[in-house]
Amino acid sequence: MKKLLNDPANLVAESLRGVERAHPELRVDHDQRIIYRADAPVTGKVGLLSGGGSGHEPAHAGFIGPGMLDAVCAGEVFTSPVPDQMAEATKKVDGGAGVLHLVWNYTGDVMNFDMAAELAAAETDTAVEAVVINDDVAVEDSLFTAGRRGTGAAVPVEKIVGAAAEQGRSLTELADLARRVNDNSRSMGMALTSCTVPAKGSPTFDLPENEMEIGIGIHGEPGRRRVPIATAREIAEMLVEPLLADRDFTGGDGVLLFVNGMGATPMLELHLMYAEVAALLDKAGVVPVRSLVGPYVTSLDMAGCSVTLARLDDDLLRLWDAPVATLALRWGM
Amino acid sequence: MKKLLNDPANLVAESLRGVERAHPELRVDHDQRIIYRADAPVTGKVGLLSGGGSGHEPAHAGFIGPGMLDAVCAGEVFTSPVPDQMAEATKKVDGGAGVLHLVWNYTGDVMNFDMAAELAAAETDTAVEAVVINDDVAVEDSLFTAGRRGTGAAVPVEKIVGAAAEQGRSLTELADLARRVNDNSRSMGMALTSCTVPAKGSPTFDLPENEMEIGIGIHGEPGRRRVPIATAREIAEMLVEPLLADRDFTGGDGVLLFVNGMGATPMLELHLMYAEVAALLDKAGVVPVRSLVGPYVTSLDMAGCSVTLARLDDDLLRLWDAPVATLALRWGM
Amino acid sequence: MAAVDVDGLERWLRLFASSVAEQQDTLTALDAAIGDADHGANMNRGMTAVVDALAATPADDPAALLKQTGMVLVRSVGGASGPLYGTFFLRMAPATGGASALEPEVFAKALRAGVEGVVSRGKAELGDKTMYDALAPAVDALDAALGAGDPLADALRAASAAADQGRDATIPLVARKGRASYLGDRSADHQDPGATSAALLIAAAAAAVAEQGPP
Amino acid sequence: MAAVDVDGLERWLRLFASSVAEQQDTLTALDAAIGDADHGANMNRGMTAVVDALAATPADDPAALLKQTGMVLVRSVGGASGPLYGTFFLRMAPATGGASALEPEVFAKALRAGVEGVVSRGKAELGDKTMYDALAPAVDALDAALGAGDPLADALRAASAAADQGRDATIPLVARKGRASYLGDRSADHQDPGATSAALLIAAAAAAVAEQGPP
Ligand SMILES: Nc1ncnc2c1ncn2[C@@H]1O[C@H](COP(=O)(O)OP(=O)(O)O)[C@@H](O)[C@H]1O
Ligand SMILES: Nc1ncnc2c1ncn2[C@@H]1O[C@H](COP(=O)(O)OP(=O)(O)O)[C@@H](O)[C@H]1O
Ligand SMILES: [Mg+2]
Ligand SMILES: [Mg+2]
Ligand SMILES: [Mg+2]
Ligand SMILES: [Mg+2]
Repeated sequence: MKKLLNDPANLVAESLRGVERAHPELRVDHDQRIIYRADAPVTGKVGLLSGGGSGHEPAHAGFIGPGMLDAVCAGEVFTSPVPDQMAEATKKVDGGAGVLHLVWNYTGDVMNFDMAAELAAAETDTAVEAVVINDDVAVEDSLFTAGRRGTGAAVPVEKIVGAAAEQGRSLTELADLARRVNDNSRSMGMALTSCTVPAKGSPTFDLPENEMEIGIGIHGEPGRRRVPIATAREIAEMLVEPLLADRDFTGGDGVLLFVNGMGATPMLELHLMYAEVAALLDKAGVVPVRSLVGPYVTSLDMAGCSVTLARLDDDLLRLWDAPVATLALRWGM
Repeated sequence: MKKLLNDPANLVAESLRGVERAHPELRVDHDQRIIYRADAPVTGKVGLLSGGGSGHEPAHAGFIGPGMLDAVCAGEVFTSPVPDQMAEATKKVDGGAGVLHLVWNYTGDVMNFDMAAELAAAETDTAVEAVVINDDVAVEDSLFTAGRRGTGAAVPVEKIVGAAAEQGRSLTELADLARRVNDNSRSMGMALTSCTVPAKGSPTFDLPENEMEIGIGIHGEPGRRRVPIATAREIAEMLVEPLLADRDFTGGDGVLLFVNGMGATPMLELHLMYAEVAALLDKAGVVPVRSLVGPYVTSLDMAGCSVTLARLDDDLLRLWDAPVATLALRWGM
Repeated sequence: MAAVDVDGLERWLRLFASSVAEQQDTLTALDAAIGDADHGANMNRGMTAVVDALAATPADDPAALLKQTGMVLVRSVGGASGPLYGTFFLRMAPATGGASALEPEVFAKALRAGVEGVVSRGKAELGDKTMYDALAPAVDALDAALGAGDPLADALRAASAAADQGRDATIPLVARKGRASYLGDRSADHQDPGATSAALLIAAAAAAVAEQGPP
Repeated sequence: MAAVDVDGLERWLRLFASSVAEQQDTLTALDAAIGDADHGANMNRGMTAVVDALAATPADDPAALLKQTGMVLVRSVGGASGPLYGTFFLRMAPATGGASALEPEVFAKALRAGVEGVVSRGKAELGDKTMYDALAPAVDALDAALGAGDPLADALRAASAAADQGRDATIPLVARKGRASYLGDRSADHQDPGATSAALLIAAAAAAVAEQGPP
């Protein structure tokens, strides 16, 4: 294993020291591993809280700031944070208008956020709502399973809800909005290589030089199938086809086309993938009106990419375009 | 080789298709491989041109936009672009106040930019000046060699000169300013793994699991020495010590501390490195007043990092803080 | 037949902690195959914290000890296993009825309450390829053996054998809960990591009570 | 002894192009060791473009052909080798004095002008571990052999042998120019990629004139 660290056991804690020092607009509670806006809580604004395992940087801390999240909880690498963290963070961002938990759909995250909400309800009278983000079409959606993973859709959900929260919308409105953006979004990912979890010290799965995984998760979970390595054009088809099969993205509204890097894939390749995906959308009559290209929801040092489509009506488009100032997304301020 | 592409020979061309589609604020001349501001030339403003080989994304195209560069030329992977491109780009960004070439110090880039300036002088009466960026202390500075490489310092040079250009400063003033920022900056890098140049299809150098390279360049050039793998703390020392030995960064002014990822190193590790480097600066009496952490000047899929220090007096600090709207650096607008 | 007192419960937890430490790499390797390669680290972090808490804040009675253990797991583990193992112990606590030593039937009732806690938290059904597939047959076997008049030590040995069987039976299953469910059919032919740690939990209980010996 | 006309120059360029294509991987491997692993791709891209231009826009006289070749290389190669090889041919052109067939002394003079162009562009000195280390001994050997009355074919063979020696002599050197200079002492014990392609250039000239045969 080749990584810039001192001891895998301290990686997250020591990385948070760097986040704190490098970014004075953020605060870090090292005890509870909460990263939050320096100006939290914002009085009268609904507090937006997310988080999850570490190893997906810039998610989650890179999405904190005016126009997006108020705080996130950081777990160990690929391990959901714990209820105490979330309950404490809920207090930190409670500006009197309630707190919305934006939960990426993983069994661990959902259960821990559930327990946090129970704790918060027992300890304070803060109104808490939770919305689960589940956009990954690689996984079949079913009542009898853990359901779809939350992946790339978190970016438009958190950005758009963040903008709406700044406008002063209510907790219920924001929860509805989060569900709407989530419903409007679908993602699908692939890996050329496995990631290496520092505590394990070797790749999670072995992928021969001539094979790749289609339908992977963002925690080094192997994909739905392993296939021979293919060209970017063919890979784009393998990702776009299931997205369009799962939801209609044609019609009046345009889409956000988000080509996400898994961590070790250069921007040179991601832009090439963007062109391939956009060409397929052209053929399908789907119109990308906004773009995002880069490593936003990563899986440590995995090589690969995912594609997220999010349908944006006029309201959502305006909220996407609204000013935001986070480490990962910044414009208009 | 595992990469998202169709044919290595078309990688750069096809990636530029994606850049063009994803970013309407940029224009691409595919024939000449020039990426430029949609509103170029800006009348009355000195045009700022840079560029170099591809494979360093987001450098160079990620630095185009209001408050930074007007255009860049893209070469093949790790190969300087050619004089025709630069001469044509010079015309494209000539708003009547002259054009400044910001040249990263590599033999190929310098010679090609030289020939471009000769071409431009022969064909037009545009005033052209060139400033060479050479900040890499891994390389000894000498009149008898190719001199120091241009690496991370390009980010503060291009950002600060970009801000000054928006203020309407003259070509000569901007060239002086570029030299001043360059003189104020030093960088040093290391690699945990080699990159793989697509046209070659295998790693440029072999690095055993227990070794790393110190003093690498950004084109997969091996470093000055190969040493056993070490902790982040020890690596920070190996990078910071030569920076501080080469130039005094103590005293009244603070510094920009820029921890750059080489492409495949996760933000989790870069933030940890930031903390380690900052701790060493504390001991040395050097005060980081601004920070930049992330993959900005990459070397394809190389794992590793570099550290750049740039001394910022009040004037430079104001220019660093001025609004900028590029793909890679954006704030204030 | 002796009842299980605070010392017995401590012995159980320490034995579980040491087998988790020993098997950490195995648990992680199982999780790498159908999950995210952290189950060993998760369980080890949690049980290390549990053992640390035993020393730091000794509990007076079984209920307090079980509650503390559950809280520590919830606070230190995260992921899916944190809330599940945490809830397991948190739900055991009230089922002890405040006794200072748990008679076999009470211990069995508490274990069943714990397992029901896992179900109410995680909504797993039998055959979903989770820790529940090891826990459910274990508490069934325990009740059956106690009902047949076996002493607790023997009954827990039977429970442990049943847990092992339940764990092994996860191998051919296609996962319907947890991270392994994302793999669809590819989750078959792999042993579930949580069922594996759960079998260690029951084995540790059997060993703890066996050590205690006859009264 | 025949002079070198447009056909002879074309033969030279085509032979050089095919040996570059053949040796592309070797050139890149040499560049990987002390540079950035693109010299083979660079030279092959350039010489492919040169050969394409031969067909697309046939030149009437040596000067035009050499100028066109230089322009194509400058436009298509980039990196260090583009301006250097480009300048080499661009500077050869005027040194032909507009002749439609270059007498041996004129060809030698033109080659020397090309080499001087490389120096004026790249500022290399002998022993800097660059293409100049192969080119300089080649033009010296050529002049010496022609001065001794050897026919051009023989003189170019001697030049080629000298270029090969110069290329081999780069192996122990510590680079002072180009990308290899960044390596400091670690650049020693490696053959310079540019000197290697330059030796192919001179070898191609020798082969092209030898093929031409006696008048
Ligand atoms: N809904 C559930 N009910 C019961 N057990 C579950 C459930 N989801 C997951 N598990 C168990 O948790 C184990 C994985 O735990 P762990 O790897 O620590 O957490 P994570 O999946 O969050 O990384 C699985 O092997 C499975 O036995
Ligand atoms: N200043 C110079 N003068 C002469 N030759 C040089 C000089 N710099 C580099 N070279 C030659 O160029 C070769 C490298 O060419 P190439 O790999 O194509 O370009 P780059 O170094 O830009 O990647 C070196 O092996 C060396 O022979
Ligand atoms: Mg996990
Ligand atoms: Mg090169
Ligand atoms: Mg796991
Ligand atoms: Mg090279």
